[in-house]
Amino acid sequence: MLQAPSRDYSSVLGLALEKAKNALSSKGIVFSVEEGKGFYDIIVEREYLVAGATALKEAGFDHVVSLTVTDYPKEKKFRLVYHLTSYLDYEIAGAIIGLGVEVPRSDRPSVPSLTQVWRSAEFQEREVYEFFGIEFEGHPDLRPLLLTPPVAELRPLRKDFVVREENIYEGVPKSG
Amino acid sequence: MSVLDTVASLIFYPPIWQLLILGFGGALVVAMVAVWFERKAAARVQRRIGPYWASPRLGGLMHLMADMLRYAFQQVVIPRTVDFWPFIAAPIFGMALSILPFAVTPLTSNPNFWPLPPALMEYSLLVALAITTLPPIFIIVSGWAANNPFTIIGGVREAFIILSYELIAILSLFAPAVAVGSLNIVDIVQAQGLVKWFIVLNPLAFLAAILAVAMSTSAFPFEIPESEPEVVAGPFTEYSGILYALNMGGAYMRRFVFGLLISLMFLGGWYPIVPGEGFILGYALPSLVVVVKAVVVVLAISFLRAIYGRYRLDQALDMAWRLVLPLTLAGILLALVEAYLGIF
Amino acid sequence: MPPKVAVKPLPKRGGLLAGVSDNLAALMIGIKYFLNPKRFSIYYPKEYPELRKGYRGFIILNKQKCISCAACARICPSAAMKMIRVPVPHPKEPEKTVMKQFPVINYQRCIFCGYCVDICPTEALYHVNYHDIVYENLAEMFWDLDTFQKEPEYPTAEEGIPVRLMIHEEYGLLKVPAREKQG
Amino acid sequence: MQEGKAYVGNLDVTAKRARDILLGKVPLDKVVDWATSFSLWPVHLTTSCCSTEFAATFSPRVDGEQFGALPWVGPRQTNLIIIEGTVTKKMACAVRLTWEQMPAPKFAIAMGACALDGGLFYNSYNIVKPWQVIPIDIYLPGCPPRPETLARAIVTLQRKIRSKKVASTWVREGWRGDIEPVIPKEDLCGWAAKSI
Amino acid sequence: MVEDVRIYGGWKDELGLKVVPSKKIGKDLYEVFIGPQHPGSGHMRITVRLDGDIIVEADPDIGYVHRTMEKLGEIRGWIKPIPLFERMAIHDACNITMPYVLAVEKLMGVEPPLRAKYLRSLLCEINRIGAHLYGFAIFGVFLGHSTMYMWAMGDREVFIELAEALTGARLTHSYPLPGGARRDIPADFPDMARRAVNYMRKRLKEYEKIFLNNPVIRSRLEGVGVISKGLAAELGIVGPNARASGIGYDVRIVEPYDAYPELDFEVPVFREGDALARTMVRVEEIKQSLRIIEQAVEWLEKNPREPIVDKYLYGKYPPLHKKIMESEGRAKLLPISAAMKVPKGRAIGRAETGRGETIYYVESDGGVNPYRVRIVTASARNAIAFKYVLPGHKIMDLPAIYGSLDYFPPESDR
Repeated sequence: MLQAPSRDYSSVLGLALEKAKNALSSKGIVFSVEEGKGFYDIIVEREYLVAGATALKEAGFDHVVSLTVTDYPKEKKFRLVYHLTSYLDYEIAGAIIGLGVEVPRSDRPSVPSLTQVWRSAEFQEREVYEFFGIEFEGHPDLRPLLLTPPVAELRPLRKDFVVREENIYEGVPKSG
Repeated sequence: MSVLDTVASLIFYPPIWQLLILGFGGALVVAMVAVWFERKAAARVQRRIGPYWASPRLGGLMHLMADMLRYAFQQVVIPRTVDFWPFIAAPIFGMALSILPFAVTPLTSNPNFWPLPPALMEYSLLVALAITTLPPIFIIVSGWAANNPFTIIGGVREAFIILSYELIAILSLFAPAVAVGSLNIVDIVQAQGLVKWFIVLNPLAFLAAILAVAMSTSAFPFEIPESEPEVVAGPFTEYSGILYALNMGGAYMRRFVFGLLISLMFLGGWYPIVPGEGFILGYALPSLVVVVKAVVVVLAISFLRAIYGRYRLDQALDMAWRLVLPLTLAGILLALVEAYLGIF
Repeated sequence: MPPKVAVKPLPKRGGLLAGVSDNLAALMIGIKYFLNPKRFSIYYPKEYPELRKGYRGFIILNKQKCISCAACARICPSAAMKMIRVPVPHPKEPEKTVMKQFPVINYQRCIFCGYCVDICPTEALYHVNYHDIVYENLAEMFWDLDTFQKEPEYPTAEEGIPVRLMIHEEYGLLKVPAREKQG
Repeated sequence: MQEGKAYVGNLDVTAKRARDILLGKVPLDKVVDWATSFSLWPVHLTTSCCSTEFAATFSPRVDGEQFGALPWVGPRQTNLIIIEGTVTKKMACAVRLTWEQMPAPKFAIAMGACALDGGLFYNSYNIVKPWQVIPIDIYLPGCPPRPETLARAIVTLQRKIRSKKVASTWVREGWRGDIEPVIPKEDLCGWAAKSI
Repeated sequence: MVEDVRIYGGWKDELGLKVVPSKKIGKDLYEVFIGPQHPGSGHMRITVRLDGDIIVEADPDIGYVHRTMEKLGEIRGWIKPIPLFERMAIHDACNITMPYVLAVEKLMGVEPPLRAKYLRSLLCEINRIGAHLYGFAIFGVFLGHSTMYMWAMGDREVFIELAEALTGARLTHSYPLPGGARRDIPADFPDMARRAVNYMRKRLKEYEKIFLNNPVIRSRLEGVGVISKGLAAELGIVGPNARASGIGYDVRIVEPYDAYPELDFEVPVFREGDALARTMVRVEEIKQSLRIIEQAVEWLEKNPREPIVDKYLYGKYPPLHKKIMESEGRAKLLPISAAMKVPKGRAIGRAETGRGETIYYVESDGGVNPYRVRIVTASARNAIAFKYVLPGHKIMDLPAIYGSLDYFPPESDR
């Protein structure tokens, strides 16, 4: 099982996508696929998130690599993607498949927590909570992870939190 | 008898004399040299220089003097949460009791220079060992008085360690006494003579004694009460300035005391010098030999820092009870056999 | 040969014999290094390491070559480099002055990444190969145009002799004098 | 001391001289400064990634122990704090508390660009500058500074202590009052009581 | 005193090595804060609750070195974040920036020349050895073995000298660029590298004697902090820590990048999953990295020098730049790279850093700045292990587990 020769990553990724698609369609979940460079994102509706996660976990995606959230203030949404891959299923090991959901940008956005499905998402969900203010329903221990409370209240990774950049003439003491 | 004579006789009363010269003078120097050697030897094994720039010619020995003076003049912070009097008193009493065994240890066979009257000398080993068991109690007291999670855990660890090493230290140092059939240190040294040293005749007890000393003075690999990664500086975490220096010095003094006892009990004491009459031949030269042997023991124990990490607490206790205690008992057995064969 | 995964057994050690021999081996290697430490430590103020030619130390401006393109200030990741406008003599009419912009540097922020040196189209910026200079106040670390053109004073070089650390098969690093002794 | 007269004859002069020696503190000052400068023990507080170069300074290459500097575990026994790079808002409280726990006379070295003006993180929302938190003696440029630079800083600090009599002044006059930290402690540590 | 304590643990172990007790424990727990000013913590804090000597609950409180990399990455163009991201793990500088560079290369559709690929892989392996030796050093301190600290730090200097000769900086090399590398090897580099490799092989045997086979150290490591294969997969443990638990996962194999597909090396895997296995994985990886350095140096020496930047960029070089590239082997940047634009899209770049897989998710909206950079480093993913592995151990096992996980807070906090 461990004798891995150098494999073609794109074919493994294709296989993983097929497997994920099959797992989701067998549960009757509606989804759309978006292609990225080196990965695929499967976007589902909010109510299918937990069911889809359970299906993918059964299909062999055993841990969360990255919980990627992007803020789109113009479209008034957060795009929240759990990027998954597998350690134990050798066939799809290393292929990154994203399970995503789009969250409307309201006062208190919230999504169901997937910590019960993937334990590895626990700290990343805490991180997203403090940086974006997205609440995860059913998370066992939702506190800020990295930031102090006053800073976390600013929700620093949202696009409306602006960090100023200096230009090339700024801040020079007046001298000859 | 005038007042002056009384004062002079008090000052030149051997126990006090020995306590002052060896305890406050000699032991301080020995502690300094031991710390210096520990740092310098570790530095050599670790391929670096060690303390150097304060006195390049002495190899950085003056750095230790600088450390001591710096502690002496530094602010002493006494946190509001500590139990004030035990916090202050524990290091002072600990230090005082650490050097007290010097007052009862004979360093020569010339009765004029014995620290105790000849009648009491019969039990000198017993008295010395009894005193060495006292200072650790003050370490525990200082840990509890400082009232901090780390100091309390450190104090509890110290207590565990005491329980395990005390028996070994006493039994292994009794092995020569059993073989000779006397509790008089002078008799034991005289019995060893020029060649019949107990390091050769009873290596088991010697090994056990060395391990017990390493444990009691928290040398590596048994530096568990002050184990940095969990309990910062153990019982001494809250101490600063001169109080911390007393605590630090106390451990090295205890190591030196045990070194003296080992050099007397196992390494033939003042032999190959046979003490004669007069101050030089009767006291200075033999005691110098004893001290040199003790320093070698202390330095050898200090050298272990460069080789070993530390054991876990339960592993150290396990080792003490399961490995070293049988070793000690075997040493006693060996001593009994030797006594039966009548080697002495 | 492509890379592959190899499962290995963990070397087990146990028993009294191995315990004694391992202890002895550890002691022996300690004593071996105690007797011959093979050390390469630098006795610092009296010796200092001379760095290789390509080392990215302090950055110095050669004003003559500068064409005022501001590329260095724009690439600087920590905004340590700023452009200032100073009057310089007109190239054709010496009595007139024109305003020209030159970079100045703030060593409170500089991270010595060397991007400014690499982006400079005319090689007007260059590195010196030393780095160990310390300051007692922050204001000194902002270099104006005059300071930026001079190589900084190097107090270590006045106190000590340069050494070089060579990679050696036996010693790891070997300390050798960087230059022949004079006289 | 003139021949034979010192003890008996001129008691006034002798007493004055003795007082000069004992209370004038001239040699004592020197001893304190000398001892402090050769016994600068940095406290173990790793604020950021310059700690790798701090570690390299106390490794065989530039052995920091040759200056008598021995990295030590707890703040109570030390007298030097080396700010190793960025100080975040979360860490600033720890820096300040550690500084307050150290017994006087004590010194501080700020290491690396992040500790001076923020370095790469000059516009980050989560950093403070160490000189706003504690008084700093020596600043080191670089990101990270070389081990030799930190050794240079230690040497410079030693010379500063000896030439300006920093330690003895501090011992005699108590807390060094000339530098006041910019940010008050409540602002640094206030978040600890807060939760969301 | 804490009331109503949650009990974690109770993970079944496949190999039957350790089962964490999950008994219900009452109120009198002892709370100890390990960090941030603490010799056993580094730049983080673990709140440990003790029942006697046994850790019942461990709560890692990270973020003491959170320096807002993700936010600053969004406002600094495409080249400037390279030195920025490097600061997460400065002793592993090339490795930690590689995934970002790979992701940007994927978005731009450029491919570096083969020589640049070899150079980058060479520096990555030098850094990997440096990172592992640094890990050993810290581990040595945690176990009270100061000699290991000094030896590992001293031998790390050898590889720092190598990296300095190649890049001109001790730690923060800022070496890879999208589509190339910054400097070619100097003339005396191959000899230096070979000597360093031979030296390190000899030293590893001495490490075994004083540290790995030292009975005191072994007794601290064996059977401590066992992470079973199932638990490692569930918690998403990465890198050497996962490979010590029997998971043969390495980015250099699953998604090969740079010159790795052409190099001959092994990825060592152990099944035990305890602290000793995690240590041994690093020792074996150092051996493999030495092999890679040898091969890469040989290739670089054998093959003729060529431009080490992308063809498109090289085509735009003025004559002075070309001359510098030939004479000094130094790749100049062009002023356009200060404000370059990258096509719209999303890309994930990943690489095997010294501590495991690091992932950068880079999203571009076609502008001069990245729209979103999401960074998940190896230490960030390993941080969760403290919460689930520590309970059930003695407090004195904490440094052994911490050190064997080789956790580096600045990398984790980003």
